[in-house]
Amino acid sequence: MTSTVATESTPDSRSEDARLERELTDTWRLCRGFAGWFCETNHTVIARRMLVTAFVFFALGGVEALLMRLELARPDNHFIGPDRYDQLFTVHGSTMMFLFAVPVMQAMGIYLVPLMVGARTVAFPRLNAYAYYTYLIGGVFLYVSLFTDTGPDTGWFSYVPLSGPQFSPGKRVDVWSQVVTFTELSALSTAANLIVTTLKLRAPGMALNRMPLFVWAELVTSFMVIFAMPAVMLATMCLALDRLVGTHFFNSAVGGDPLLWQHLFWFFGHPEVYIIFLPALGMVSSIVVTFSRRPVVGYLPMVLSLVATAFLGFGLWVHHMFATGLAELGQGFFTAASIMIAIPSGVQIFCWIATLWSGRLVLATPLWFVFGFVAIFVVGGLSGVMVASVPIDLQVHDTFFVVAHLHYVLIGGAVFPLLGGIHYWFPKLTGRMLDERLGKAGFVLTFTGFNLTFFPMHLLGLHGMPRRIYTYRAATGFGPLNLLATVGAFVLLAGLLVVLTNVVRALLSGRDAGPDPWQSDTLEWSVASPPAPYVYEHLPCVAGRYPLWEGIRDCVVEGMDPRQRQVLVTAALDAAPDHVYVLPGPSIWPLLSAVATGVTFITMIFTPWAVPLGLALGTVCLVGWFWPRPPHEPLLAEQP
Amino acid sequence: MRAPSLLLLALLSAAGCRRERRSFSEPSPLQARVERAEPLPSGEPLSHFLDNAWAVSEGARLFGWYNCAGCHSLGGGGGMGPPLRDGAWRYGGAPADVHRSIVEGRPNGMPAFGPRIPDYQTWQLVAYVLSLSGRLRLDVEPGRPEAIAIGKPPVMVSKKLPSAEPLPEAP
Amino acid sequence: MSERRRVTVRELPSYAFGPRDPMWWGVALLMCIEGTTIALLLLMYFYTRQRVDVWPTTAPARDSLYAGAATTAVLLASIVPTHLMNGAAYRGDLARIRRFMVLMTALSLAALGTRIWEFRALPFRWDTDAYGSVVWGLLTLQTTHLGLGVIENLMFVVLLYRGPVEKKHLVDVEVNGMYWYFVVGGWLPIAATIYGEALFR
Amino acid sequence: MQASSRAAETLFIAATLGLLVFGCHRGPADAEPPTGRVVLIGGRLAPASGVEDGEWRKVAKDDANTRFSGLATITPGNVATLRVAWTFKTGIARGHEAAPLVVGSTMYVVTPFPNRVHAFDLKAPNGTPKWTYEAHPEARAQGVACCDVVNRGAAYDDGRVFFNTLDDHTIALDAATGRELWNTKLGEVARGETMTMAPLVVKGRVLVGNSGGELGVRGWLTALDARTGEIAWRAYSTGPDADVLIGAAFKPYYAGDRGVDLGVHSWPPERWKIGGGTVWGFVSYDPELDLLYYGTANPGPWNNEQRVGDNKWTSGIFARRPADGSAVWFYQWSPHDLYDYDGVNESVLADADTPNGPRKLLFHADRNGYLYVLDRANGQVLSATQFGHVTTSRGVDLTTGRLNYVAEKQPHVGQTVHDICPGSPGAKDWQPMAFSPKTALLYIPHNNLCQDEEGMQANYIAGTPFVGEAIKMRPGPGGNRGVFSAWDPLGAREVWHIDEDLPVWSGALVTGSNLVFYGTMDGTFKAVDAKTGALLWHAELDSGVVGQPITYRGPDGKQYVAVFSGVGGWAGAVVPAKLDVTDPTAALGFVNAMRDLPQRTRAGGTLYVFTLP
Repeated sequence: MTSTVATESTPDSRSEDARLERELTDTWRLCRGFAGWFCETNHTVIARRMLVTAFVFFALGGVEALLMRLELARPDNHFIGPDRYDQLFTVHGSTMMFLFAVPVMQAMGIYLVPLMVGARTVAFPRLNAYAYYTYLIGGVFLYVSLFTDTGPDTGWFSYVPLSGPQFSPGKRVDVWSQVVTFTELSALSTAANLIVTTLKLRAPGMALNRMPLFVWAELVTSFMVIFAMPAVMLATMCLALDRLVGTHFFNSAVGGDPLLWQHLFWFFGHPEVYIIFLPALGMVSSIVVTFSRRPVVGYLPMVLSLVATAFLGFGLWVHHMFATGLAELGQGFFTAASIMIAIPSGVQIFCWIATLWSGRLVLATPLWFVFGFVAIFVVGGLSGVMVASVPIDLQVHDTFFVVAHLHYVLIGGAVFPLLGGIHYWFPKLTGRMLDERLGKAGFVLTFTGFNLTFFPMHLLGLHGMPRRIYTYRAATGFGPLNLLATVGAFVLLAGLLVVLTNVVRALLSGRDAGPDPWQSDTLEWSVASPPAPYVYEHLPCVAGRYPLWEGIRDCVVEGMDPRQRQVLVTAALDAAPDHVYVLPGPSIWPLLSAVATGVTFITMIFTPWAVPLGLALGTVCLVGWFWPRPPHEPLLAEQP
Repeated sequence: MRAPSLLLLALLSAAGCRRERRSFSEPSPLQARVERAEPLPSGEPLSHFLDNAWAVSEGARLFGWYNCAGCHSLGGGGGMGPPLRDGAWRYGGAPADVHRSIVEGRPNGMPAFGPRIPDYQTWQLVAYVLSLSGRLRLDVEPGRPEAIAIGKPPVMVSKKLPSAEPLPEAP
Repeated sequence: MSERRRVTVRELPSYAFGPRDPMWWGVALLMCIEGTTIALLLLMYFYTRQRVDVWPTTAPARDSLYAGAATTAVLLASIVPTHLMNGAAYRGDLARIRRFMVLMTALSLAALGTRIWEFRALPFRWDTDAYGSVVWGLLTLQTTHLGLGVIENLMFVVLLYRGPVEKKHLVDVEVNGMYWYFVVGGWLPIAATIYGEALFR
Repeated sequence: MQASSRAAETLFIAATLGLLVFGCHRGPADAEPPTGRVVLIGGRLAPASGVEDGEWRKVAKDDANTRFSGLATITPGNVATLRVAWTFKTGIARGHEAAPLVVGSTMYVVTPFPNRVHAFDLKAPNGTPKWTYEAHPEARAQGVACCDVVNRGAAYDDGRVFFNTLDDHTIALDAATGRELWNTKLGEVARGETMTMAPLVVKGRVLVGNSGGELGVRGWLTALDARTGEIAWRAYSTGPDADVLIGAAFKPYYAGDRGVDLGVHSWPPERWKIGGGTVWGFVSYDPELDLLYYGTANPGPWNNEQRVGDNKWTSGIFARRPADGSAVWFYQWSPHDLYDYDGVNESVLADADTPNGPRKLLFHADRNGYLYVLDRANGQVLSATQFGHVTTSRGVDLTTGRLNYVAEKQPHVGQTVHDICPGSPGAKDWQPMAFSPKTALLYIPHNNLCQDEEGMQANYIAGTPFVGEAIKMRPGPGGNRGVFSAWDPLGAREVWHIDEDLPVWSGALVTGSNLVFYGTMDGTFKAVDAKTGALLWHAELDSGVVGQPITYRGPDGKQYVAVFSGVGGWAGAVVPAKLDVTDPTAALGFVNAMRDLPQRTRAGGTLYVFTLP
């Protein structure tokens, strides 16, 4: 290593700093103008776009949910009808899982991870932009299809043979499978980006055991994405092939197996739950530490729990398939694994409780959401333990009990921490403070509304109300509880509208936040709010887990050339400086490549000619993307 | 970014929207007219069936249900009855001709199904029969069935729906 | 400003080989993704296999075996120039890099050719039955990897001869070599599965 | 070898037995039924009836269904010079499955739909037509004929020619003039009934049956008065005993066939009314016992889950009195048939001298893959031996007479069962075998086909198919789709076999000079040595052969061999009907096994008559 660590006294470096800032601003300048909008690769910009897009899809998914609740509010209701209802619940589920939950968690990661590890940006900014555009195209495609009555209608997991070529004619399921492929492509790219950013771009001194828990959570999640998402991409590809060119992967009549779809889907689908849930746990850890004003209790158990959850998460997909008649032994194994996953979750909950218990609590809105999360998640976890048991699962399979359970887990486990995280990092994202009173009012309303909506569904499910029915007879007696749930849905809507109002008000006239309004511990709070495009004037170096509480400003990296988009690459384990890497600048090619991908995938639904078309477009994009452009870096000695 | 891609996708998908409309058990507006087995004027009402993936797939179901498959085979390859996937039409391959064949029957053994099948189902059958020889658009054609039969014909006979000329009668 | 600890990075190199390089990690993760896909598709093969009485339902003909053996041989042969090319990249020897890159590209194109032969020799289609589907699926997946490798190789050939060749391209050459190892390595279990099954039936 | 003394014959049989022990190509070693069988070693076989007259008066030559002619002018030595004497083009390009008849100096042939009858004067040169009769059957009958619009031949008796039309008429013609004597309508095309079988005339009764087991037709055998065409009796194959003509004389050998109204009770309610059991095969008659023998076809629909029970009296064999049709015994080859194993294949009647005394036997090669030897007096199964590749059953229990089905091969709705062997056309379909009393061997043209099958709901709509199975056929083990074999019925052994690429869908003929004739679907007509199976002669005809070869002595004293070419039938329909070979389920799945046939032959319809130069 050629780097040296020295302690020396600095002469007045004010003018030096001003020049540095000027040069950095110039080098990392954001693109301007209309065209610049499409070229931008800065990670904060892309992450902000991704966040906004994800929340727009959240809102759309919410509207679909409200429409469904209206349809179910009273018995024998026919205002939506079966065909639209099927499309609504499918698009709702797919939106929430593929277009909201995963991207929003990754967007938070893309925004925060480089800041938290002390990097100027992500490892592959262009790939990052590409991932965003692919996701956007996929999402827009889904909604265009919904609005043109081509929305998928076979449920968010599209079981074959229902979703197969015979029972789902037309292009609806093809749309679904391509949308899933789009979002998986995006998620995989982002995950790879996050992993490399975390492993290679950390500030000197930030060894793995000093990484913030949120970064750990994003790292583990990204690894889960890398190994889980290929399963669903493969599954949707096979489904598309079955539907479009007549392969027989899932056709039992000539040797295929519909259950194979379920295996592949849930091999992804169960880890998916943890892909959504683990970043949320990271957010909770950040919030708990900050508002307890003390280091987290049990850093190592927390990290090990995250890793253990990731491993166990791959071992229990079959508990979604108990009703398919598997062998007894398998059922026992997967029941055990499903119950075992409660252990790491429990460890984390106890660590947080211990941290909160022993800390000096600041009862800000983010912490309120954390409390809400714990309450709801415990209920969801308990119903989860119930359905992990085969006899109970067989009883409540495909009833509203499962609907209640999964919403308790996903909204409780992911949306509440996310809302907490949004309240927590909002100052960093925008430079403005949210109003605490509105924030708490929003929490109370969403918490109440959520429980009003989903708790009755437990009872409905136990009484035998099946999922995915567009109406029911009055004689079933499901009416009153459904009405209650619908009322609750509107209370929940009111709560979310209060949160939105708070955000809009803060953006228009919020209090200026300053770099570190919460007196937090992690590096992102050491830079301006919102951060400059180059984020750090001097790259930081750290010596502990809580750099801001430990005096980060005492250590900086020097010797980076501010006239180039340089990033410092460090060793994967101990983060020792290794080499300095020049990143490519803004480019239109990520967008063009995403469009090429989109055109290929969408054309594929209609004609196999999409394959050669995609090959040609892909080659052009690859060449355009990677072709070296001046200014050139040091040339190899012997040139022609 | 969003505006142009929206536009592009809207254009792409708008073409497909009508093809996806599904009506779970509805009487056809054409019923009264075609029960007298008049050939249909070409145009919009016909495309209600021929350009609708759901109608074509209903036709596929009915093709088995009304025993069409018994004679013409599940994949339309023929057996007791002539093949339907070869693009050769003894009595004309225009939609109205096929409709008439189903409703009135034909002398060499095709029974008259008119009294047995509601008219909208007959049109769904027509749509499916035409898809067998690849005469419907690719995006409304049914895929392979979940059975040992195969689905699509290997050759696209004609993309359009002309009033195919009747073949000379076999001796 | 008071006392500051300073970490000086002025004299650090601008590129590094192997796991020190972020792009190496990126490609390694791509290999994880694609490797998982291959593994899952192989699992699908064996999953489908245990549900079918007669397997392979239509045995690959002798021609298929020859074609598969040819592809395997060509791919294995291409490892040699790849290895030598990596060595040249470590030393920064542009002339040798060029030579081996051309050789490797030629072999990769040859593999693409034998792959076409393989497809044509298969006595069944993807829509024949589930066996046909999964075999075509495996071959197509590997062909995608192969094709991507060929496009990359061709790009490198053009870059190396047209220039300007930057020093950091040495790393890219090495990473490309690593990807090619993956293409070859990913093929071996697929070939063993598809053709071994037919060979030792 | 030629016909000689009894001692020489015995010697030859012993030699044949020796040959099969040491020299058979493919011993059916895996074909051992689990229970013991009666093997009549050392027996001597003779056809139950028939004296050589050089004519061919019945489709099977005689009432015993032997297709054996004692003519011996054409010999293994000179057959190589066999030449076409004359031909006649019928102008109909469909499956020609009929056997010509030769009575005196006149030849009578009946064509497929539209069922023309041609009479040829054999005294005039080159088959000069004598008269032609046009039956003008209803065109719509073509649409309900399951397996091409075939006709399997006419019958002659007492100056009259009798034949069936596809639209369910039985017609009697004056043999001399071709004038219609009577015309009786026996069935309803609208219900799916057709008639394709060759009648048999016994004691002034014309015996005819119907076809349509794939359309939910209720099967029957009807006896018509040969002079007036009035229906004398009709015996149904399903329903109450009164309809089936089961009375006090009915004494089936096995307990499972005894009971009241089994034709009703072995079906789900009312299902027997559309339960199949049609009668479209060849009828045999034993004048000594005064018994008719005929098989009943498959129960309908094919989907067995829609007809729980034994489905009596389908897929079995009846012995009846010709006078009043009363049943004497019944045996069910395939109880609750699962695979369209029709029981209609012909029964060859022969007597054997055994160590335990003389036995009156009946040989039957069933679609289910077993060659049965029955005691034709009482219906006891003496042996049942696999003669083809069978995966659907494990032998016949000789104590109960029941076929032991393999449970895993039972088709279910929505589930595909693979490797069903033999496939629905059976190890042998209608294509009749021949029996030579000289070699004591059966010459069996048969299939080697397997299939994958998926059950589906069948709906009954009168006059439309009632099947409920999706089928894809494939060649059986070895890849050859057909076999022609010589079978020793007493030793229950195959003596020799010839692998044919295509199913052997033509009938067989054996002569007194130990020549065996048969044709293949690619249009080759062959003569092989009856003792060794060695190919001695072959001719390429203009279309595939699915007809029944015959031989006769012409007015000029020469021996002639006649056969129809004209590919068709279930196996060959893909050619004349131009079925689409890209649909494997076409023609009830047969097309999948016959994709190459359109390249191998073309449709046609020609009567070929061969003789020595």
